[in-house]
Amino acid sequence: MTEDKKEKEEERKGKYIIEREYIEDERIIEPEKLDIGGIDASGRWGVIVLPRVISDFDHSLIEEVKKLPRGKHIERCWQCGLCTAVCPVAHKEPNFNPRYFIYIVKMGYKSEIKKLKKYIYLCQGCGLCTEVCPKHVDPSGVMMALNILFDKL
Amino acid sequence: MEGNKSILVIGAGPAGLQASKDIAEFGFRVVLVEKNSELGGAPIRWRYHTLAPDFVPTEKVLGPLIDFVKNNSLITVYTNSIVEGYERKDDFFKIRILNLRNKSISYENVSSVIVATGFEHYNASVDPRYGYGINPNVIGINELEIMISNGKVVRHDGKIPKRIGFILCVGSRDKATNPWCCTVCCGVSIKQAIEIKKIIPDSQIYIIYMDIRTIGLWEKLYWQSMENYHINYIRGRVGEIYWTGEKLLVKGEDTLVRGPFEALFDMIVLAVGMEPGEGTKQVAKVFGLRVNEYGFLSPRIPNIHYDSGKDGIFLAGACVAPMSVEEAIGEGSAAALQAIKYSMKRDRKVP
Amino acid sequence: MDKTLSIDFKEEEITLTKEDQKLFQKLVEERKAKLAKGTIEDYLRMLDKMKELEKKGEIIIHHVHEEYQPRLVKTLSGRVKKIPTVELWQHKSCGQCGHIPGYISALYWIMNELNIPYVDDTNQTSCTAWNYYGSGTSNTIAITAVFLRNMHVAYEKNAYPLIHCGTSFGDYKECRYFVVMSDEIRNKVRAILKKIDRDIVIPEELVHYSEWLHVMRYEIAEKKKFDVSNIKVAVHAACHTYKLMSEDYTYDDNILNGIRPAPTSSIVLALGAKLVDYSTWYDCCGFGFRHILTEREISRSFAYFRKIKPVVEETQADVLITHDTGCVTTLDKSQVVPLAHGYKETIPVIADSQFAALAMGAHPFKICQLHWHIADWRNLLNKMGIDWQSAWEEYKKYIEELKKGAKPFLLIPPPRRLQPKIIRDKPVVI
Amino acid sequence: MDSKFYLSRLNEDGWYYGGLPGLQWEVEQARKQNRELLKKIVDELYNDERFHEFYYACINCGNCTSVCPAFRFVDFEPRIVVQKIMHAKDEPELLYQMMDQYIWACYQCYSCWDVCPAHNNPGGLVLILKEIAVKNGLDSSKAALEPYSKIVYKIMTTGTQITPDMHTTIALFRDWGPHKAELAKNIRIDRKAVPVPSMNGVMDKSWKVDEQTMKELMLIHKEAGVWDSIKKTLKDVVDMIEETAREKGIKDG
Repeated sequence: MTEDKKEKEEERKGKYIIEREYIEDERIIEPEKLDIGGIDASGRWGVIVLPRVISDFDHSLIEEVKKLPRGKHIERCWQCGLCTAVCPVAHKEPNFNPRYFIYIVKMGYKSEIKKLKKYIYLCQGCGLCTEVCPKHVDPSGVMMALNILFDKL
Repeated sequence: MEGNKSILVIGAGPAGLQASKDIAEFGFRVVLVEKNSELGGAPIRWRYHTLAPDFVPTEKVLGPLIDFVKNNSLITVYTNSIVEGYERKDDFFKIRILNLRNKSISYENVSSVIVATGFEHYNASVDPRYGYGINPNVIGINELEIMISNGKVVRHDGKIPKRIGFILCVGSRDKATNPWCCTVCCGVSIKQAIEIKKIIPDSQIYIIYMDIRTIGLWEKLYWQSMENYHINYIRGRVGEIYWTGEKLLVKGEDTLVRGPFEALFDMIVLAVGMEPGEGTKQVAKVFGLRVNEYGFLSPRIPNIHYDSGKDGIFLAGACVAPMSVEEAIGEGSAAALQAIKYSMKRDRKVP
Repeated sequence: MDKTLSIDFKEEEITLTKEDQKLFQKLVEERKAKLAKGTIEDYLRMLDKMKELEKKGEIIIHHVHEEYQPRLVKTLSGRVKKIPTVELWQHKSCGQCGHIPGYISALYWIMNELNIPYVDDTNQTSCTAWNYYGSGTSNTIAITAVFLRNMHVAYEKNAYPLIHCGTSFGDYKECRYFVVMSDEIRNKVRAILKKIDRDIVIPEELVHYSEWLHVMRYEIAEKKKFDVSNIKVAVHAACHTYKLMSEDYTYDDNILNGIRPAPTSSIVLALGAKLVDYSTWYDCCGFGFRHILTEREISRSFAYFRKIKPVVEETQADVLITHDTGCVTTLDKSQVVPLAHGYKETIPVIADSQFAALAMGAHPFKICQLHWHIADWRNLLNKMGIDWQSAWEEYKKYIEELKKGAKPFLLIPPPRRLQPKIIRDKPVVI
Repeated sequence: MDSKFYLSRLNEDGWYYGGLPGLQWEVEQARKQNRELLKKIVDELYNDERFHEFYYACINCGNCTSVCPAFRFVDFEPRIVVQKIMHAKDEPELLYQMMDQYIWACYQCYSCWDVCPAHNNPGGLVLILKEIAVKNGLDSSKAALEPYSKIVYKIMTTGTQITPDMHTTIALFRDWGPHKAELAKNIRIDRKAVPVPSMNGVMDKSWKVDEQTMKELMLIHKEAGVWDSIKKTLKDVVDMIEETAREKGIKDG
């Protein structure tokens, strides 16, 4: 993971911000050209950062998952983390986190989904999570459902 | 009709003892039947050192009850015995008591019955994740309580553990095992964590939890554990405990701070929850009492615990629902009053 | 004794405000005020210990005695706080004097109008808390020693310190708390102060200038020349004044139900303007100490999207008033880039002393120095009925005279009635 | 996957964190640091005289994060700061994860201190961590303070920060737009028009500060050990400060 971070380093937007790793790229708006009444404020001087405040919860995603065959019980999840605890993939690639996938789908955080959707294919379908899930959410099935859903996003 | 002057109490746990004391003090004769050899139920069987939330020694709470029941002439105690069967006469019960040791049968006539058969700890060996019974140093909070009473917490090889982890909700809140919350294992685990910290001051103690449910006045345990005793809390679950030969590799997820984690622990304590004991099932069969889908005795109205729905039979304590010692004692008194009222009414003294 | 149990039910009449949802907000916040939250009880314990230290002779307390003609206000926990009104030692702010001098010149002008004697001291250093909070390049000992040095200078001149900047006010509350509660810090600080021939003098009350405006609001309202009843004002309270050591700031039961800080809102109401409420009243202005200097994109985005935009969208207020250097500078200067990006909302941002001075008829430029502010204040002055065009011409003419070497007009403080305690003829040899 | 693989991943304290989704960066960064530095940082934090006033207990209620201004724009949570500090004594690596970027996101506005049910002060804890980062000369404090060094110099020697003489060109704060162009042109004369006696016409400072006052200010910072504590991060600034102090007659040592 750190290799591709290096060569992205140079032309990365907002690299001068100290806490850069905690701001999504699409929220930094850096104009090439910005003229304020004759003063050239292009580049860093003209940057604004959009807020990440979520003003409304979007439940459309979870309705879609519930329609898919193995996504029926996604609403039972209480975020206890057992699925990720037993998941062999999660302990190797922490960006693949079944609990977190279910969470961002339930909350409808599209920006998080866009950021992490490329890891969903890592699910091996081993079913360990479904075996231990205390609420019988069948996370393994939900992961398959999310595979379908994330393609459409 | 000497029968209507005595009451049967099944189970000598906190509820049963309190019921027997109240009935005897009221002047009625008590027949106390206890499956094990000593009185006191789970707190004494597992030698609870102190009781949450104020670390009151169990001895101070149950000791007087046990002494009173042992020395009071009105109370006949049958230990190592169970109620094998009964016949319902017109206004009293003919109880058949079987002594498990010498298989002798004895009969008692009583006017009413109080069932206080209590709970059993969940047997964690059923759940393969924790390796309870296979991995050394994976113990239950009941076994830990014995160690704390001895004032010495040690590993299987006798050494002092440095990093100790408590895993809450073992066997509880899980559709595969017991889908209910045992109400006390958070408070008890935190109490034990504080007691360990007193015994081993430089130990590192972690409590791995889903929700901390220290209800009511027990909340001060939670705050005290962080403010004065520096107990660490990880919000998440444990997927696997692996014995590496000298330490326990615990794999889990910290949903708030660390993400998926693995850590070496010297000792893991499983907060095993409460489930209906063997005694409760046996008595339910004998008296034909209704049992809910979880296996607990089901009162006629769920919110009124003492009323079993059968005439003259009353319920008390953890056989109805998971509860703490203080609640069980309270329910013991409640059931005693109902049994006395019922017995006196049979005697036409009370209109 | 068979005294029948008499329970008298006092029918507690509940007056429902017309907007019901405000009721929920009110109940939630009422509980907040009563809850002994944050450091309230610790702060009260510190005040008691301060008095003990004085009895033991370890420290000197600069009391708000009668010559300062104190007025009483209530703090968050209901403690009575004495606010001195005369003979004030002006503790200036490094930000305001550098960026927006109008804030302090308006305050001095008001004091001259009300004939309040004060000291504009050049032997005053800033609190250096911008370093302490912004970059971590300071420590408790240094900050507390600077605090006590300034307080000792005020004590020598027998004038009571009036702190202009919200950050200094919050920082000094924190320093006082630690110097009283921690013997180790107190001894270290005393050793340093001995080196510059000073001792530990702790003010009995730490007073922010907005609290002075709060207690003097009716005298100010009497001298009002312009009618501001049609001006809609939104108020932003600076974080460090009422969130840092939250107990020690002025709260008034009939100003915003005694739940929110009273100062700046009270003078706006006293002047007769309409106080409007907005959803992000509790938010910071985005100053960030470090961000305003070296990461301006974060400060400007926060100030605009969390303060300017909500205020204009929700209330269409004519002016945003606050009582701290950092807030006025951040909120005022952060509107330029977002406007260039195409956002529409803008609102003038001035200090409460400037608004009061304007209403009292002070010159918008010579005294209130509005030309240092960027956000467009022209229609505010039009709405107040102030002819700013001719005032601008006067200022231009005054500038030309200054260029030709004319003597600048200065606000001379009214003569003092109290004599200084100690006069240093020669400075301390370091 | 035999046990050797799992064990090899653990750090010396016997811990391995995967990191929350998308936040593996801070975990990798912390793993690279040497152990002594991590332990030193934790000790300095726990022994700070303010620590026991700022930290009591944390029940993860999230009150602080709900009022935190930085949380609205950056994935920074005061709750995480307290959580990691809570566990830092037993796991020093956790604390270091914040030292690189996380703590610098805080606005130090103390809204969190105002609402915490446990009387914690996450903002104050962040402040102590910033001081420790500067004292230990961490790369993050060097990067954060590099554009700041002129201000640190001015505050330490005169007590002021951005002063009017810095506005005479458009360079500083060009994002003020046309107002800045106007200001740069006639700031000198505008400062003469400020009616406050102690500020009138002053350019190099916010107001006329007596020489003696500045000497006392510098002595206080020297005696309080501030110069030594920032030497590792701002070496050249400290040299300039010491040189100015010598000019003003403050003896060394």
